[in-house]
Amino acid sequence: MSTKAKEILTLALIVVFCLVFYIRKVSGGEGIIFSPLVSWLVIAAMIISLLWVLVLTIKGRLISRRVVFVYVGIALALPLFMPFSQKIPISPEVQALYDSVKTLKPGSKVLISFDYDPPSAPELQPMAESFIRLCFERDLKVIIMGLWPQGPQQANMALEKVLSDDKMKAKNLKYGEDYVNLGFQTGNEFVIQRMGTSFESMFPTDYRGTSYDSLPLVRNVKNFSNIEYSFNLSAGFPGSVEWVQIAVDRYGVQLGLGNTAVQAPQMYTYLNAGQVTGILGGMNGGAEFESLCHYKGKATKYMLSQSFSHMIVIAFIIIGNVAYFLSGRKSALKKK
Amino acid sequence: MEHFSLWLAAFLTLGIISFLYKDNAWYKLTEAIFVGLSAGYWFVALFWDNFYGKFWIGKDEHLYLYVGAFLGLLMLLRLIPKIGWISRWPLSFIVGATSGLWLINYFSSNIMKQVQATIMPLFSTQYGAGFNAEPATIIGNLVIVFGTFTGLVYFFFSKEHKGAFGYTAKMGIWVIMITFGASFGYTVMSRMSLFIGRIDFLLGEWLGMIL
Amino acid sequence: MSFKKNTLTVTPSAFSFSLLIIIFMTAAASVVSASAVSGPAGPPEADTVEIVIASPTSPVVSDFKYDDGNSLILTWVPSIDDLPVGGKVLGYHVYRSDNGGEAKKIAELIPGSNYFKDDDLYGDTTYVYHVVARSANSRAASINTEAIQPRREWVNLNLKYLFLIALIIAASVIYFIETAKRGKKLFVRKIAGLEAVDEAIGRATEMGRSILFIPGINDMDDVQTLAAITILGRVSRVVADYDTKIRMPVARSLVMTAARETIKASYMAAGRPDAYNDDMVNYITDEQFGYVAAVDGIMVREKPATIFLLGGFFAESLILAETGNSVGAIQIAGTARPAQLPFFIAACDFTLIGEELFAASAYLSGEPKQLGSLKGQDIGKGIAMLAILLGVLLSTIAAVGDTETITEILKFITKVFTVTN
Amino acid sequence: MRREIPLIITGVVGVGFLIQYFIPHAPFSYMSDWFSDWFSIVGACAIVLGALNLLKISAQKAIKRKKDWVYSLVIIASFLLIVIVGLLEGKDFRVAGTNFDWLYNYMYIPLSATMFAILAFFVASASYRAFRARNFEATLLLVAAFFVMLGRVPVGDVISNFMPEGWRLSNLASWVMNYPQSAGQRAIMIGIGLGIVSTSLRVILGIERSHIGGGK
Repeated sequence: MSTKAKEILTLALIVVFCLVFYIRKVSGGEGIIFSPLVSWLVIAAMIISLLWVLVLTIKGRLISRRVVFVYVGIALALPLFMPFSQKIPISPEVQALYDSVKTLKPGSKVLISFDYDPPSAPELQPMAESFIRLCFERDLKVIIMGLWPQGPQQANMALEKVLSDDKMKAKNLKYGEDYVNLGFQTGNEFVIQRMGTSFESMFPTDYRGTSYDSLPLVRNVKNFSNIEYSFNLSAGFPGSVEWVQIAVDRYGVQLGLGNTAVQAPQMYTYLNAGQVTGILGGMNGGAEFESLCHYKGKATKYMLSQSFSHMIVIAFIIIGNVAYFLSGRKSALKKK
Repeated sequence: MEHFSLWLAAFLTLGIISFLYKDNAWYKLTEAIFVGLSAGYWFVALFWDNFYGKFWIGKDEHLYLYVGAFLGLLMLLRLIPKIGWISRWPLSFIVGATSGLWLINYFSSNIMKQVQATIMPLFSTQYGAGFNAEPATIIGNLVIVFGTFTGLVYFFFSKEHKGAFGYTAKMGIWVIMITFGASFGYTVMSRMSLFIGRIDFLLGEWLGMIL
Repeated sequence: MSFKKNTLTVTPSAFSFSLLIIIFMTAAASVVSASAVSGPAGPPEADTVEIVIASPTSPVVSDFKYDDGNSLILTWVPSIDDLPVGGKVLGYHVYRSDNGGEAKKIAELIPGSNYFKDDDLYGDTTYVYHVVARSANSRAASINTEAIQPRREWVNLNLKYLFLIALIIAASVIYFIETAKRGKKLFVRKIAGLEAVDEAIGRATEMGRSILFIPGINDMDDVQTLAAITILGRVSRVVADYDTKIRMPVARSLVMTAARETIKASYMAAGRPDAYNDDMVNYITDEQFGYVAAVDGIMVREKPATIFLLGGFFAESLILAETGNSVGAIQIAGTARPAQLPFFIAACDFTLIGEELFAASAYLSGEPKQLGSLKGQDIGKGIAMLAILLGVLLSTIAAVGDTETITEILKFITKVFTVTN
Repeated sequence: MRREIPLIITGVVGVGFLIQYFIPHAPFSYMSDWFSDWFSIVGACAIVLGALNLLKISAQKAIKRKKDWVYSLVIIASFLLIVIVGLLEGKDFRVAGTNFDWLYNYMYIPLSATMFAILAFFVASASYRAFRARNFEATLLLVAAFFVMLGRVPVGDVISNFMPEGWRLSNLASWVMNYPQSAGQRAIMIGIGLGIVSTSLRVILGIERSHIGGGK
């Protein structure tokens, strides 16, 4: 069979697969969960095939990029169907953040800045949800804003999720009194700087167009000195660095960070220098925070896939090194 | 419409993923849609957020905004080839302002702040994320001080990396390599979670396979 | 290639590997996870009987130093009934009267507060403050402060040390530039990534393929983009001489304009203005990943021989570098974003780490005055290194034996490097 | 003159923005705010240049029937589609439920999120290819990555469960992040700071002038 024919066949198979499952979903089909036996079998199959790849490599046949891609895809997708759960150890920086929120007195105002967009949501959305939940549980007032255009939309999604919980419904939280969403403002780090003098000048109205003055929660909030704590969910620029440099360094705000895992390493310098109270780094940080808050959210659920994919990457690093040493240092460098 | 929306989103998602296999017509189509759509998105966003939101609304109250509009206008003179060179003026304005602003900002946050943060007793208990003053802390503090020091030696331009200086520079690059390794390790995690999000869409939201 | 020989080659690395594990393990041995600190209890519950509380005392208002005359700082001693646990005070209200007018509430603060910074004031107005402590059902007001007008200052003296050190570094940069102008030869060490630039361009010329120059995705308001554009100036000069094809897709319109000016100037300098064409630089989209999708497409379709990735990069760094690698291009990368450097190190042939990116244009130009500025940077590094060593040494001594002079010196050093606004 | 005026503008503006940092008095205290607004407005004007360039190049390709010209038409069509919808929508174009919002949710998000997400695959292939113990430096990079990767997921502690509390992989990862990692970051950050200071100075002094079509 020619490559072209194979490609068309694969494509057709994918289309059929999607159609079948879509029809199944539309007609009310439930989600799928593997039984523990099947899960173990899948894991065993993966390990065996990896060993096979190792054997191939030792025999001198290097695998191509595409094979690596297939493994990554499988390692990420299949664990979502497995029924296992894992114990999550808490790192000190996450504990520190949780503690700093816990010391806030009820009624304290917490400013949450949503500085990310949908592509980074898988990592940051779970943090946003559990952080807002924690604030509401401890009767803290939540003020939301965004330096990224799509941030406030993400905030609304998180709020909706949290407020749909029965425990939260019982609290009867009111928009404008217990939480507000001030929306997005252009100007990157300059927004933070100007908020140092006046929130209102940057956010004359909230997300819905209500004027700042008619929102009871923020009416008396002039600038950072009326905020007891702030939390920044950040996926890049503008984000945590700017918040630390301006809000913390210039206005002495207490700041906690929720970062994508890529950004997190850079933030440790700020943690060490005492500029931030704690850091949630990546999905793992989110999962740790969820377990501190005694809540099983998406981060916890995704962690299995995360662990699997790490193992796959590590396995391929080992295979790569085996190939490298066996084929002689110099020549391996030239191969892909 | 809901069915169409979901299938459209899935079609575009899979189109991008198909690039992993090889460059193909599906990817080219999604790429073209993406380029046109995103350029248009920014056009609209900059128009409403910046031009309308910043300039048009605020122009009566804040006269200084006219300076921005003037610079923008000079920029647009590029469209007329004969006097296009005038656009260098707003450009040099921006370059000058950027240099002036960032010179001091980076000086204060990247140099002064970092030096200040490194000055501490070797057995500082307050150092680190709430760790205790144990041998590990002292070793850690030593690592920080000498790591920063040797790292800076590596960046020295005016001396060849030879002799004792060379060894110090070498240690510097070791520390930098550990930094990069740790960063990379951390990032592997971040990147993996992004795709989990897309799988959640494809297999969960779209095909309803995930609980 | 015998198996034995290979096992032998493994040993040094394996040895260092295990040695490292031992070092790391020992060091981590006593890293004890921080224990949870439990917060103070919530507020006391309200009672029906009136709760009598003492008022806050000694309110003092003073000018907030070194501002534009728009802030005052108010301090007071909290009420003696304001206790962390079981205190009766529920918070403080700050009142202010402008120009002798009626006192209005301007802020609500949580228990334990003892200061308030009032911003957005006017220099020509006189202000008087008082603070009210509040329990569940009663209030206790402090006396009024003295009347005060905020003052505006012309120079921020808090920044005097910052200014001084900045001045020393700037002066040494300028000094070395001047020295170089007068013809003194300055030595600058080799930077591997930059040594390779000519070779990389030559390779593209030989292969008859193009050079792809990616200036990052930041706009002209980022110094990294400036650095990339200045490097482009040198690269395009060589390109013009060799008559190689250069392709530069960009993500920002302003960068497009600047890059065109730069390349055009290089072609003019090379004496071949006719060979220049505006289409060498084209705008794609401001959107990060839309840009990446298009650049990836260009890479796999045009198969450039050499790719420069210089400037401000974010997550796209690895997508670009891996795709570039897969088409077999020589890649020279550089960025000042520490988070992205590891990817470039992993996927590119040469990487300019942080400061090297900024040094690149000076280095490539080979002009003595440009090289002089690199010397100035080294002075800055020297100051930083000296301060760190001295500071750590002194603070360690001060922590052991409490000697007064050392503590004083230490205080001074810390003050010099502390930036307050 | 065409050379000198831009150089003078750069120098004067640069020095102006440099000293504003030290002067709290008006109008200097407003300068950085002003610049941010001006830059926003110039950016909004400049995108017209960019958009026209994109349209021009795509149109040229389509008219000349170059290879893959159909896709150029797609670029033009999708650009016009979202621009027309967005401009008709008015300033609240982002509000949920608008047509613009639909384009954003079902086309823009899947595209950008997926492009971002394929990084997962590139990260794996880059690790496979590049993480080889080629020399001591590469080995260090590999080892640090290894510890952090394992230490940051629960599996790491399962593997190192035989170690006493405080010695496990997650503690190790924390230690690496807090100490050697911080040290390296700090050195890099200080270096970058100096690089920016020196580059900015060269620009302000007019020694570096290629960005405005400089040369000697």
